[in-house]
Amino acid sequence: MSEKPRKFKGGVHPNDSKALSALKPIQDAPLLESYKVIMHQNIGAPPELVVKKGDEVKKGDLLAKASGFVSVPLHAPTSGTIKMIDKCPGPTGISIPSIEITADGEDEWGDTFEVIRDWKNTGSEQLKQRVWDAGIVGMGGAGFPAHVKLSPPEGKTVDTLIINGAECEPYLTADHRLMLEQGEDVVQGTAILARALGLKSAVIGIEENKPDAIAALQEIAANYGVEVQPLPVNYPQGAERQLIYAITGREVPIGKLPMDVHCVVQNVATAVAVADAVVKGRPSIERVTTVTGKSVVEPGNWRFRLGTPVSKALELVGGVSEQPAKLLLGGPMMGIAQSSLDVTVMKNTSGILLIAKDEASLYTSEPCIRCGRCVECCPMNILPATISQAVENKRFDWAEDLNVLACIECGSCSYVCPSHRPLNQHFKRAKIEIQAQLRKKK
Amino acid sequence: MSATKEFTKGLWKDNSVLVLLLGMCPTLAVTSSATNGLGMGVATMCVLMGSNIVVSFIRSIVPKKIRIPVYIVIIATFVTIVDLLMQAYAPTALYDALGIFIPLIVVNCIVLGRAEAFASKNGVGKSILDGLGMGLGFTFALVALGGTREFLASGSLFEVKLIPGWTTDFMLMTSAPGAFIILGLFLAGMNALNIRKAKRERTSYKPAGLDCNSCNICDMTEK
Amino acid sequence: MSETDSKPIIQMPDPAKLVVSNSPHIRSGENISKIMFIVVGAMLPACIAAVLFFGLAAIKVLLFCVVSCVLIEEGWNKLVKRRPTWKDGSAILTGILLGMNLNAGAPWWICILGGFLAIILGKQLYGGLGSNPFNPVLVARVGLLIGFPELMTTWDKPALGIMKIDVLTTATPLGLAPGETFVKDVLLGNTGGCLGETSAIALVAGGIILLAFKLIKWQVPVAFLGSVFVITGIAHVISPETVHSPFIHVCTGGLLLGAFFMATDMVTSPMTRKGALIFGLGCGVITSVIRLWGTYPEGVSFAILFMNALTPLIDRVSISKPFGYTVLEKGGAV
Amino acid sequence: MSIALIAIISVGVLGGFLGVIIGIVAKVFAVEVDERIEGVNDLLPGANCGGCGFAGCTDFAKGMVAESATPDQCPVCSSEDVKNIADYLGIVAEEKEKKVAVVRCVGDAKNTVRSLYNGVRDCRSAVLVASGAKGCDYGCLGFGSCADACPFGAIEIRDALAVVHPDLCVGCENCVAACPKDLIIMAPASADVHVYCNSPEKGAAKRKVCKTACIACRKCVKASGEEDHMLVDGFLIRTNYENPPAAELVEASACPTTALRQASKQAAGAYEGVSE
Amino acid sequence: MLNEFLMITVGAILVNNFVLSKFLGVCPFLGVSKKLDTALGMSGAVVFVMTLASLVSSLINSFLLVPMKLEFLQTLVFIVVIASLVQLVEIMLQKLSAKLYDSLGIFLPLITTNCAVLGCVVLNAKSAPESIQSTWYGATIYGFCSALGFALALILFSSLREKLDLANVPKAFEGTAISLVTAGILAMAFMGFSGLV
Amino acid sequence: MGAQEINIPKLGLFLGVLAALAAGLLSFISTSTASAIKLNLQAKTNRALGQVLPEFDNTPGEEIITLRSDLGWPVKFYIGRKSGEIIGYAGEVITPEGFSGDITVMVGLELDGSVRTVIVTANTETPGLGTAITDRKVQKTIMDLIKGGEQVAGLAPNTYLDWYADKKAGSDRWNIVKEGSAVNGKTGATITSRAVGGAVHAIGKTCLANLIQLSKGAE
Ligand SMILES: Cc1cc2nc3c(=O)[nH]c(=O)nc-3n(C[C@H](O)[C@H](O)[C@H](O)COP(=O)(O)O)c2cc1C
Ligand SMILES: Cc1cc2nc3c(=O)[nH]c(=O)nc-3n(C[C@H](O)[C@H](O)[C@H](O)COP(=O)(O)O)c2cc1C
Ligand SMILES: Cc1cc2nc3c(=O)[nH]c(=O)nc-3n(C[C@H](O)[C@H](O)[C@H](O)COP(=O)(O)O)c2cc1C
Ligand SMILES: Cc1cc2nc3c(=O)[nH]c(=O)nc-3n(C[C@H](O)[C@H](O)[C@H](O)CO)c2cc1C
Ligand code: SF4
Ligand code: SF4
Ligand code: SF4
Ligand code: SF4
Ligand code: FES
Repeated sequence: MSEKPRKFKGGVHPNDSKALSALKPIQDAPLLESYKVIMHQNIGAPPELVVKKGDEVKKGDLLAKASGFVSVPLHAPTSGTIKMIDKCPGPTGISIPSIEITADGEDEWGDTFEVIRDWKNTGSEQLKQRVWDAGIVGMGGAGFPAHVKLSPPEGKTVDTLIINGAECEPYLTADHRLMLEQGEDVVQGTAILARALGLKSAVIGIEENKPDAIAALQEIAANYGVEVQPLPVNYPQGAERQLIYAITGREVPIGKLPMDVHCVVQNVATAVAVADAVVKGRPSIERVTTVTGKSVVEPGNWRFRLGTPVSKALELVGGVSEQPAKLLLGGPMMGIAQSSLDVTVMKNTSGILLIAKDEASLYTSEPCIRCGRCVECCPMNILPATISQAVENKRFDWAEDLNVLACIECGSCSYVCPSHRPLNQHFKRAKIEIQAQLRKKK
Repeated sequence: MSATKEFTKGLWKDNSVLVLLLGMCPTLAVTSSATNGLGMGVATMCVLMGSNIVVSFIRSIVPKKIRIPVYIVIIATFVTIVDLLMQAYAPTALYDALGIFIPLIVVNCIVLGRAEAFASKNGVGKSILDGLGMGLGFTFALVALGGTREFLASGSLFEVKLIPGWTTDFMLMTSAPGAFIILGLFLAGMNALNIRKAKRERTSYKPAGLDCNSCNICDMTEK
Repeated sequence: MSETDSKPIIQMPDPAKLVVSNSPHIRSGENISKIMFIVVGAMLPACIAAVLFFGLAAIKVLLFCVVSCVLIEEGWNKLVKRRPTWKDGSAILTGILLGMNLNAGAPWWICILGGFLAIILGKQLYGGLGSNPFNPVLVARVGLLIGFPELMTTWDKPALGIMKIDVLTTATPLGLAPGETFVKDVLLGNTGGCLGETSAIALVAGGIILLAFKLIKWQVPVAFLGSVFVITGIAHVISPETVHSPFIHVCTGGLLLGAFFMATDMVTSPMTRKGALIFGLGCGVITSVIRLWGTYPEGVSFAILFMNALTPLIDRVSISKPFGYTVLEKGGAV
Repeated sequence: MSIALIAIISVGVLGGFLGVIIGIVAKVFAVEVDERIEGVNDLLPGANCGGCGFAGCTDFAKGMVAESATPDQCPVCSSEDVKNIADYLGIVAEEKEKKVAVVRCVGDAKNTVRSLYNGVRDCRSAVLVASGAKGCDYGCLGFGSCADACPFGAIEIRDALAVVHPDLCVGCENCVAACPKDLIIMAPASADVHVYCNSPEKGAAKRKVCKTACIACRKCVKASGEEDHMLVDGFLIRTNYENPPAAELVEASACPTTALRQASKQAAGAYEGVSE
Repeated sequence: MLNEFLMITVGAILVNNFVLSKFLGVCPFLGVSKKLDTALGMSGAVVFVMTLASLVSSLINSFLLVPMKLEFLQTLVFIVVIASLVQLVEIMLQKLSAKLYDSLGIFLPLITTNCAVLGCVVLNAKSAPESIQSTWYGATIYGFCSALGFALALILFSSLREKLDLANVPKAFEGTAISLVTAGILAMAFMGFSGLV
Repeated sequence: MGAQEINIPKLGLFLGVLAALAAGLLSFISTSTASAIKLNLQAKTNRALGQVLPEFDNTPGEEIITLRSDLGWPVKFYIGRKSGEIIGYAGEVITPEGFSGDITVMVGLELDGSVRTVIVTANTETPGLGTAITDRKVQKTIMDLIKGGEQVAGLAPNTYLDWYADKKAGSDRWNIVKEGSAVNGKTGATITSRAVGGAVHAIGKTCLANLIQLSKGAE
């Protein structure tokens, strides 16, 4: 797999703005008085609550248990008392149930998992179980339960594990710092994941704009039989379909999963969480997040516990120098805009980003002038312009024919559109309407 | 419906060209001047009345299955008669200008449409009124279109120059593209009127449109 | 926390002023008026050449066209209660291109009528910028050509010098017999024709600007010019007495203007590169056919207009397979 | 005269030939076309709104003739129309109760907390972004998906709030499916008093984001006395459409947030904070 | 000879396009052009019927009507012939190819009252150049090419209309109004071919 | 109405009888209008002849001599007589050189073969371009109507056609001179101008070559 990575068609090159925080080492966020842990942090079923108001918990204790296979448990970020089980603004704008814990300041670990030192000789089932027990979800953004990806269903085989260190989103540097500072953990986690999948090797893909991380990991990787693959800089290089294509040359069919081309993709932060769970016996209760933006006083990379409110995170970076236009969870291309500072850090919060007024894309949408730029940059090679017109005219059947379901919502098309069309939003809508239609048919 | 209504509906409310969008070919082809429009309109009106009368006469004895061919034969007969009469008595210039479109009155959807939709269901008296009204409406539309095109082309009406200073003819208007465009503008005008009316009466508005159904031919030619 | 208390008060964002919107949250900074004004800029060399050869008359025609296009556009917007759109520059561009499609002796009312045909008939009836299936300027030009064949096919004689309003009529190079046309004149623009048909060098310069700014797909001009060159070349070899050399064909008669500025109008040409190639080829073939065998001395306008009509079909057939589509079809993974 | 004779004979033969062909075709194809479809279609309003559950009026006519539908399914037809169709088809028409749409929210721009939103002006799209950027998760977004869906122009967007004009609404239910917040219900036209709130949150939480929310103070319940005009549903009160209250109840209960309103007056813009 | 047929072809398809310059068959042109798929079906049916009708009526014209001096019956006879022909075609199609019948069948009745077909045969009989009038194959080729011209216009127009569906056309112009304007501009484009024959 | 009820012979009979009736009616009308149609066509020719010939009292439409021009085109000569005396000829030719099809040109000739008047009786030229050459149309304006209607007698002028008056055809065709002092051609309609000129020349030359035969009349 040392051949040159393939370039996928399309993509864009936004100004990456990573310099704001790329050189800032990861800092541990200080203990807060209280945390609000949102119940539903994974794709799939929300977990079932196992604590009630007034219960005392230790750090790492179970708060909620998995309610099915596609569901993960939730653990206490610190020791303290369950103050309230209430609603808290979720990232999508709707309030969702959350557990508020008042910290006792001790930050004392409870009975965590047994440490598996000799993971190299441990059965894959046991490793998978540990990943599940630790409540690990994909930390690259989607929040898909990691153990599910590690368990190929009957009849499907996996021959390649790819660890996604592309971090192609502008501004975000959390994965970059993680690879630099915890390279050992990254590689070890990778090797554990490979073992859980029954594989001997794995590839870590990193964009070439992070040469230091590539160098750092290459040194360690050899010891674990892991390969490091530099990738061309092109957004969305980190999207799993594009990543798989770049590294293996395989195209994931529309409507299918990486598993269908025998690949599994996990984020580097996920790998670190796996290493923590196996080697240190710790559940997933914290993550590294980049807090950045042009108006942020001191951008940086922080290790936050789950349930840290954004307002507290912003206090840590010294607040803002001017009123920003937008507050995002995630990067500028795919992140979700927030209207409240009460939202909290979750397992998949890779960045807290403040978009300044001058770079925010606050425009009225104009009619498409058919310039074709969106077509050219779409990494999925579909026709954003035509699809958006179909959606505007509520012709969802047509949008479906035009393969809107293939859209990965990378936002490249909206990024380049000179008419400032809300293409991405149209596609999101279309996908939902089409899926509703399909469900109705069934 | 009262007799006057039978007569007037064709003039405006159900105007064959502007509302029902039937008989587009002659409408477009011969309206390069008001005079031609008038000639074609009158010719069509004669056929329309003749066929309406005969169809209404024999409506009870026509076997259902072959009523369309029967109507067509009747219409073709009238068209040929009009053709021959015009050849004999109309000014040659007019006959030359209307040219091939006289025989084509046979397939003008209005004529067949009225035979099927009206004359075959109503008495002779009503059918005459219907034919007259529809025919006048058609003539009116053709003259209006022809007049507009003639005026926009050369500033004249019925070959009388209204704006003496207008020296260069704007040939686009008398050419084929002009025919389509001006008719389009006419329809838009009708739509604008209807929109205003719908707004006033707070009813729903539908743009004038021609689809397969307008001419009913599909429904008529039962298998 | 006591620690934060001692620090100076830190400013926090006001949540009430945060905007929510769908991703992406940053944009490339392109916008329509920027694009249009770059094209206007690319037109400038040709405009200057036109003014050099036709003098004040050219300025008069261009000015009439631009002003009438903008006024008519705004008048229409008022009428249908839409917000003003002249700032997006497309009406200005349409005006300039319309002027370039007329001859220097065009009377003022031709300019106004042309502006009306372009803006109302060609563009606004379809809903304005972006919705029109046909190139507005060509709708106007062809409408005028059909409407006033005589006026629109008598050309003014060029003569260096700005201060002149009177013009003599002459034939366009394509109207002359082969051999009467001189390469140097054609390159510089010292030939009869409409304003935009004159200086090949200026037009190519404009085209290069457009290509450099990536505003047009190179496939269109290359396929357009290439196919005209090849077809007229073959005809020239077969019959050099009646057919101009392909070089003359490419450099005259608005072909360069059409290939760089009008066939490339993105609104009315195919979106994909494959489609653009087909589009350019079609334009070239039709132009050559009309030039060699048709009535009109010039086929560029008709060719582009015809291909505009074909654009939806081309768009349909030139869709490429989405990423991951082929694999699915092969049934590789079910 | 020989020409005439030839003409008559040849054309007569041709005509006869055609007649025979048609006869054969008719036999071969023999498709049963029910005339009544056309007849019923003529009696329908032709609005093609789909309120009957069919793809359009013609489709519905087919359905009625095939007896898989009944005339009263058409929401647009007046009871007289329904009767005409029933008579034409020789069936007994059922009386149907006319229903009109009610948007259960009166949180317009002035009375609710909302964030700035930049995106597609359509409720079903807006709801994908921060759930529509409205403080209340349950309230009307005011981008008018319902108004777009209404073929009768019965919904007006006023101050970022959908307002139904009961006199224009024919009860086709198109708007119900269009609203991403499931705000619209169909209530009997005879009921004029509705609780214009749909948030099940606690009163205090609602007040934080909306001045016109129902805070479940139960004044209206008390004002209806013995009668069960109003039903309590958690932190929300609903009109009991089985036994709807008279218009006076609005006055009598003096709803502190004006969530209790009369549909007719609401349409006319008669309530506080609602400008013309 | 070859040259002459080339002329007929180009002339009938591009220069004297049936719909766009001769105004024949405008109703189906406007009526069945909402969707490209239906336009394709209609085109197929028209090409088929027009070719056949030209052949048959040219035979009848030159072997029956002209020798017997019955030219005044042309209109009557032609329309009857077309009507029978369409019916015959329908029977045969259904017997011979169910698939073809499914795609073209519904359009056949429409064609009976289509000006284009009658116009074509009347033109053939009355005002076409000698070469077409006098020979059955000339007439057939003319009919076929005219129908192709109709088909070309119809297909182009329907694809344009599909595009118009997405445009934000002023309300008064929605529907047939803007379609007619579009047809007008399409006719302008076709005028460029004038003089090719 | 099921398929069973269809009575094929009856359908055939009905339509057959109807068609036969129609045919009968048409034959009747056709025969009875035949003479009127002929008259109408004749009147058309006479009107044209009346425009190019001096006042005559015969029916020139019935006295025709067809000759061939040196290009091989058939030229029809109508003989105009007054009280039996030949007073002029009208030559008619159909030229295929028109811009878009045939042009029928009629020329009134003096007894010595010089051109009297030229008219174009049929053409399909481009309106506004070609027809500028061919049409002699009186353009009434609203002013004329208002002023009241003394009709201008005689032919409407057409500079291009009137140019030929009093000229005699030489051995060469007339050259087309555009917008010069000798106006017989029009910029933008060179082809039409040339075709008309050629036709006039062909008629004039044929007339000159056959003056003797023509002077004998058609008898
Ligand atoms: C447009 C797009 C860009 C993405 N960029 C990244 C990225 O830069 N880094 C990353 O780890 N995941 C990225 N992802 C998510 C990956 O597709 C994939 O879900 C993830 O790497 C899986 O790992 P996880 O389950 O451990 O998160 C991106 C996804 C999309 C659709
Ligand atoms: C928009 C517009 C269109 C016009 N169209 C024509 C036309 O088509 N033909 C014409 O002779 N005059 C037209 N005119 C009229 C001119 O004002 C005026 O008649 C002309 O300049 C004088 O003609 P002449 O001097 O060439 O005889 C038009 C005027 C305007 C404003
Ligand atoms: C649409 C159109 C129609 C034309 N119609 C004629 C016509 O009817 N008669 C004619 O002689 N030339 C006509 N021409 C012009 C010829 O093509 C040719 O250019 C002209 O006769 C010779 O040009 P000149 O007279 O300027 O030398 C027409 C041109 C066009 C573009
Ligand atoms: C490269 C380029 C070429 C253009 N060419 C034309 C043109 O030929 N005619 C025109 O009216 N507008 C042209 N425009 C402007 C704009 O696209 C046009 O007004 C739209 O067609 C109106 O909807 C052009 C724009 C660009 C960017
Ligand atoms: S958001 Fe969807 S359509 Fe747009 S570029 Fe990305 S994949 Fe393509
Ligand atoms: S980038 Fe925007 S304007 Fe250009 S084609 Fe795509 S949607 Fe249309
Ligand atoms: S308001 Fe709703 S129910 Fe009433 S007519 Fe409109 S869409 Fe139908
Ligand atoms: S009622 Fe629903 S659909 Fe209507 S405007 Fe409000 S949120 Fe949108
Ligand atoms: S009138 Fe020609 S097709 Fe209808």
